Amino acid sequence: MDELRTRARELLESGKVQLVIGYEQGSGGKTRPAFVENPEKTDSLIFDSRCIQNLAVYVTKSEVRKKGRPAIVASVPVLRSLIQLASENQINDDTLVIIGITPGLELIEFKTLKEVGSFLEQYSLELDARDKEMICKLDGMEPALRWKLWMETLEPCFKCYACRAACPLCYCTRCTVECNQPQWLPVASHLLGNLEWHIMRAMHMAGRCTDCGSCANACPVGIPLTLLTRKIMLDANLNFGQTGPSLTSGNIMSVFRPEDRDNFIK
Amino acid sequence: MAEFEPKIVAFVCNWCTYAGADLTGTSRIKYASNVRIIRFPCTGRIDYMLLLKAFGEGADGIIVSGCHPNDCHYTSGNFHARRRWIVFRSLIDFLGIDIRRITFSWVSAAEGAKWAGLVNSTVSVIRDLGPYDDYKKIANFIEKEVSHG
Amino acid sequence: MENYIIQNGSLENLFDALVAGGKTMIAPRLKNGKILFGKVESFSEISQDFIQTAQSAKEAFFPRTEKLFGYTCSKNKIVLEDVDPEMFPEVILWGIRPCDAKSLVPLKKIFNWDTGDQIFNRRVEKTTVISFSCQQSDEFCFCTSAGGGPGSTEGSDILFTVMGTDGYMAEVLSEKGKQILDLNSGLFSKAESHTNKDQFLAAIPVRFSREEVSKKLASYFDSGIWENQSLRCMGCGACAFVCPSCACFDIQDESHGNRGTRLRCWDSCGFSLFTQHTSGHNPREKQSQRWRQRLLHKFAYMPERLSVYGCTGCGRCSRACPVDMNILQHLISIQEVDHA
Amino acid sequence: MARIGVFICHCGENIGATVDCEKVAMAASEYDGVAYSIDYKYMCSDPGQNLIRQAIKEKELTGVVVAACSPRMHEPTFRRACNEAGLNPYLCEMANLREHCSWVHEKNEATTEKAIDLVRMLVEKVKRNHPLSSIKVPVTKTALVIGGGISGIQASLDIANTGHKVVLIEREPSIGGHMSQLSETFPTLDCSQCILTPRMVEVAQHPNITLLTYAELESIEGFIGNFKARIRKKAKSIDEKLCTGCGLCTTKCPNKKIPGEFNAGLGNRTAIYVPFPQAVPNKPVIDKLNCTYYTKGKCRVCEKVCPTQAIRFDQEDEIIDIPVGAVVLATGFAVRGTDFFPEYGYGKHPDIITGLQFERLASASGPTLGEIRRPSDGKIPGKIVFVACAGSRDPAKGIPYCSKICCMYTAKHAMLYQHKVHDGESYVFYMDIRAAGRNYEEFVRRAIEEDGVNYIRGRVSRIYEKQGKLIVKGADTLLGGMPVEIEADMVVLATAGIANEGSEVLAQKMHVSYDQYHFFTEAHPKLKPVETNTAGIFLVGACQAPRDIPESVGQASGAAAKVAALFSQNELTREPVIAVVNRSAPPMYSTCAGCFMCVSACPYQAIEKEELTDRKGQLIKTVARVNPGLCQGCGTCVAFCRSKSIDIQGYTHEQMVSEVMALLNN
Repeated sequence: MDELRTRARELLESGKVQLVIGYEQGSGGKTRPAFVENPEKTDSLIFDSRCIQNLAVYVTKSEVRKKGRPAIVASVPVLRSLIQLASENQINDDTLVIIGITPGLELIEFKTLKEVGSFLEQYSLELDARDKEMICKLDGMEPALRWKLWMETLEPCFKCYACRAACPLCYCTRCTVECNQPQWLPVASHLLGNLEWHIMRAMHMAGRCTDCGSCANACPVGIPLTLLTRKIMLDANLNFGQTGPSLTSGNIMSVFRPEDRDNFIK
Repeated sequence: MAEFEPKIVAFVCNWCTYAGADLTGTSRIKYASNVRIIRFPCTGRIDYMLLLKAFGEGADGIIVSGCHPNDCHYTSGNFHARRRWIVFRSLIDFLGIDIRRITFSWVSAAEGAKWAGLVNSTVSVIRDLGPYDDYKKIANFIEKEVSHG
Repeated sequence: MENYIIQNGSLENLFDALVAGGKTMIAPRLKNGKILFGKVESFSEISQDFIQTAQSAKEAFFPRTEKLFGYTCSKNKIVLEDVDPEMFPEVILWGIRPCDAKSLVPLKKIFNWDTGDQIFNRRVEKTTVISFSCQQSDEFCFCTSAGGGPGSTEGSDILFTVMGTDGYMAEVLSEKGKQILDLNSGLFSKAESHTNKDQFLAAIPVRFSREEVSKKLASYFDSGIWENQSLRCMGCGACAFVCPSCACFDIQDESHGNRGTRLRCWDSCGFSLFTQHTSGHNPREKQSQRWRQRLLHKFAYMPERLSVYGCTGCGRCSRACPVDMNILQHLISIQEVDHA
Repeated sequence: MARIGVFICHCGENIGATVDCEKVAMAASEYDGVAYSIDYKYMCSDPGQNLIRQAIKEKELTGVVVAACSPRMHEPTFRRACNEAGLNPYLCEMANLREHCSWVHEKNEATTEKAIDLVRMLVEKVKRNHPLSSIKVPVTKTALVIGGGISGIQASLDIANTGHKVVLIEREPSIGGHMSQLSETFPTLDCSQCILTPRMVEVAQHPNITLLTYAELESIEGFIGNFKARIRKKAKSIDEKLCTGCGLCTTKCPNKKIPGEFNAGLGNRTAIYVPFPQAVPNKPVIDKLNCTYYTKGKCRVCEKVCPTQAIRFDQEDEIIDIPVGAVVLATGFAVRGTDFFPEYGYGKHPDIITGLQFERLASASGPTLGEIRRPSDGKIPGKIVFVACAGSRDPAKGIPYCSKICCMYTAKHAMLYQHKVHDGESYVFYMDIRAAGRNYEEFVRRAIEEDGVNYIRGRVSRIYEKQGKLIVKGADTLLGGMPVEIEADMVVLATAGIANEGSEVLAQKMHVSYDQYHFFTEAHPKLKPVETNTAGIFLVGACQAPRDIPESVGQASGAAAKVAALFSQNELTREPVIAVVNRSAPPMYSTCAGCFMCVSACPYQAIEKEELTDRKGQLIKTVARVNPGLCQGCGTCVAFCRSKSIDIQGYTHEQMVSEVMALLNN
């Protein structure tokens, strides 16, 4: 912890960054994102297993960017998001300084995002076992029953879009839900609107989602959003041999192989 | 009550399936009149959200068709489309949407007879499945009284 | 109004009697791992042991999606079709907390400050609020600072307070409450005059003075505090949507060919789109401005214009916030430090 | 407010007999926004078109729906009619009532209902159409030809002869390519150099051709009509203006033992060299990797002997940018080496050679001056075995394709050997003889029947050396797989034709697709054999697949015709059905978030990055831009874009959604 604070202070004092995005003690026994601009105030920074909010969400926000160059406290899930953001042209080596945190809570320095990429190679994406089991269970159900279950599950969604806001990869300047010519999705939250929103969100995450789980954590009404993104990941693995996003083989939705599965096409 | 007449929307590409359906006409091959064709430049242009729109607006069945692999007028639009459909189809199936109601197909400009057969078989499948009430119910949710959870 | 006692075991009988009477029962129950309001059929479905529900009860009066009217267009002609409020169900809102019940006060003012909102008012009229006072609280609760309390009766038709094994004290607070009492008089007995619920209520200290906060806010419009407080805010609508007294809405038409429905849908001042103009200009382009609006609306504009505060201190927004935008902490900070 | 005109065509009986056209017109007149609706016997006839033109003017129509035959039939007709009446042609749409309705359904209520639906759907679409104008792109009338083999030479000459400028680049010091290495050519046995060298000279002297040898493409950007090619002119280390090509330097160069590329390694060359006597240009270059001065810092013999002081050791590579309007790729192919075959001794035996090496042995300009002498000891081989399909048609070797030219040149080789060594014995192991071409079959028969070449149908399993002989073990499948063993003096492997090393890198630079063997891929295997999927870039010759000379030349002329057609106009006119990334007012500027994932979805590399800047030139954001010159209008990016920031003109989101809505809600 001291190391983290020292590093943050150094970075601020040296003028390399104007802002450190990290975590501080929050309420309810939880931690919360913190923004430290003053080197004297780095003592509020902490890092432990409770720090699950994906801070990568802030690096694309104009309010945060206006503050200057940030340093970001980044555990593995955050690093994954940063890499994906870099591959989507949203950040580059100049955008930020990364204060990496290993799963063993050690501080690790990265000079470039490329280094982050190679660091991450040792941590393959392991999908949550309970979600995997649930997906299996749902897959085994009668479609009609599955439909009923999902309709009940999606019913509480009131479209607060916390899932979208919490996702580092939902950085679009204008979300499709905000298009009204044509109105792609109903603005209202009712079953059709909710269903379409969640299908579209999952589709937009296809091949991009780094499985940080922030969407589901953010949902105030407990919708198991990761079931959808993980289902796509399992499918992607089955069909295209890749679970998460890949820097080398491209986004699963914007590349193809001539030998892709054809057996459902008449 | 009159027999259920399925509403079927076909999303087809201009160069293969639309031309194939033209050939069906030129060859005077008769098929069921339940289908309405919407012309796209390429299957790669077909947005999956349009499929949801179609169900949301009351379609009972959907046909999506374009050029066979390697035949795409734009080289690879159909390959991209196929990728998209692999992911989309599985996702909506996972959510319980009845994917038997969506027929994906490759119909070339030379396959007039195949187009007629495809429409007829789709119509007969949808006729057996009946109207897509599950979806219509949620689509018309707001038409009725808003219920509390 | 008078106070009554109902035995612990009789509560279920009362519930069953109300269901049998054909009322729609909306109560807290477990769904998606959260305690949310919804239609319940049996007493056992109702969640009992919770501090606060994740979702507020305002949907009973102000559904997230409300049909205002329908329309059919033909060439050069539009036919409107009104909603018939008489079709609304008779609802009993069971098991809500006093802070939720109290939210009816600001809601009623918001929907009636100029022209009375028929649909809202009819829903309120058709709803009977049976609330339960609080025996527990958490660090997010601040009803006592928001003009209420764990046993506050405002907005309730009947307020139950559990008195350990001695049953529930029932405060019958309105005509609607009295009707229920009358129809089920066998289940109630008169409380003795010295019965006092206070000892059974959660202890929730007063943390700030809303009047003082309100006064200070008047000079805070251009303060840097808003950005400091909201830098972590991600701009979702969770706070507004779980809030019992947030009442902003958007009007939307959903059309299918030549038919359509005009809807009232929840909206949130936290969304950047909330104030965006067609031109692309946005008078509240930054999240800090939107956060400022949220606090000023509740603690300055509403008291000024409607003589009511837009916050009942339920603490839901703080619990729901994915990044711990704790409204209580922020309000205390506004009161304690000079940010002008 | 839309004022749409709806015109229902009976097409005589074709539609009219099945669909109640009057009823369709009536129904259409009830639609919101329809100002005029009428049915008529033949809309495509002059009076029919007049009806449309008149209505546009009189009813002030803002859009037109013609419900008739397939738009693939008459869309241009009706759009032209609209244009003539002053209505933008892209405000006209067609509903297909004939091919998609009357011809395929029975005459009944449902068919008329369908016709009504189709019309409504197009009315809703056309309400959302925008006036479009065709896209004009200027054309730079210079062609870049990459590769100076026979294909590149032919293409350059043909284009230059139409009066347009050509820049021909060749990475070797001389043009000529593989053809210049060949001895005689099948099926006529005329001397390859005799027919080629006049063409090479013609290239060098043509006023419209700029020849850049020892030059390679660095990069290319731009689009059809407007490419910018960056070319690296490798340092030749001589001043070409001063050099007279006397050749003194090449005779004096002390470094004489460098295996020569021209002789396929069978002869040597010096470090300063002219690849072959007839080279064009006939001026030497210094091979820096093998020059003693460049490697060890001492020597400079050539500099001393040069009578015109033309040697320039300090010369550096030169980079030049050339604007061109079209590119012809003619980079040719390579042949698999003998070292690829473990069963034939990994190429370690000097007397197991490739067909190309045999060409050099048989060539009068070759290391043996045309005598067939084996490389190991210079003896004339008494028995030669030719192995066809060495690597080709062999999935196990990774080359399932047929190299196409081997059957013919193997027959030629055997024939040449028999002509030169009268008492020699030759054997050809083959899988099938593929001699499809004019006089090809006859040529092979001649080899067998007149020249006595022994053809054995079967594969060679092993070749090894035994007491100075090469033992070739194979099987004769025509004799039931009977084992065959031949003691040969020399073995010639018709090794597979393969893509040039690094061809995929070039393809990526050019944004041309390539197959799994790294051969370049044409836009359409049948109908666009010389086009690529990048407009303005053409393919000729063996860079696409192994080809013989006549095919390469034919293709080169074909591509030249395509280039000439392109250059015949000052501007290119294209259908405006293209994708567009939106731009909007500040502070948004564009809803594009700049993720550039559309780039990999585009089959045409038409999406580029555009930096939006403010008035002071400060970067606001980087967004996608679709290059209208490159976009072909497939719309794959449109469906892919998550924020719906790309739309395609003529098939916009609004149009497509409104069609769905109109179809289903009535």
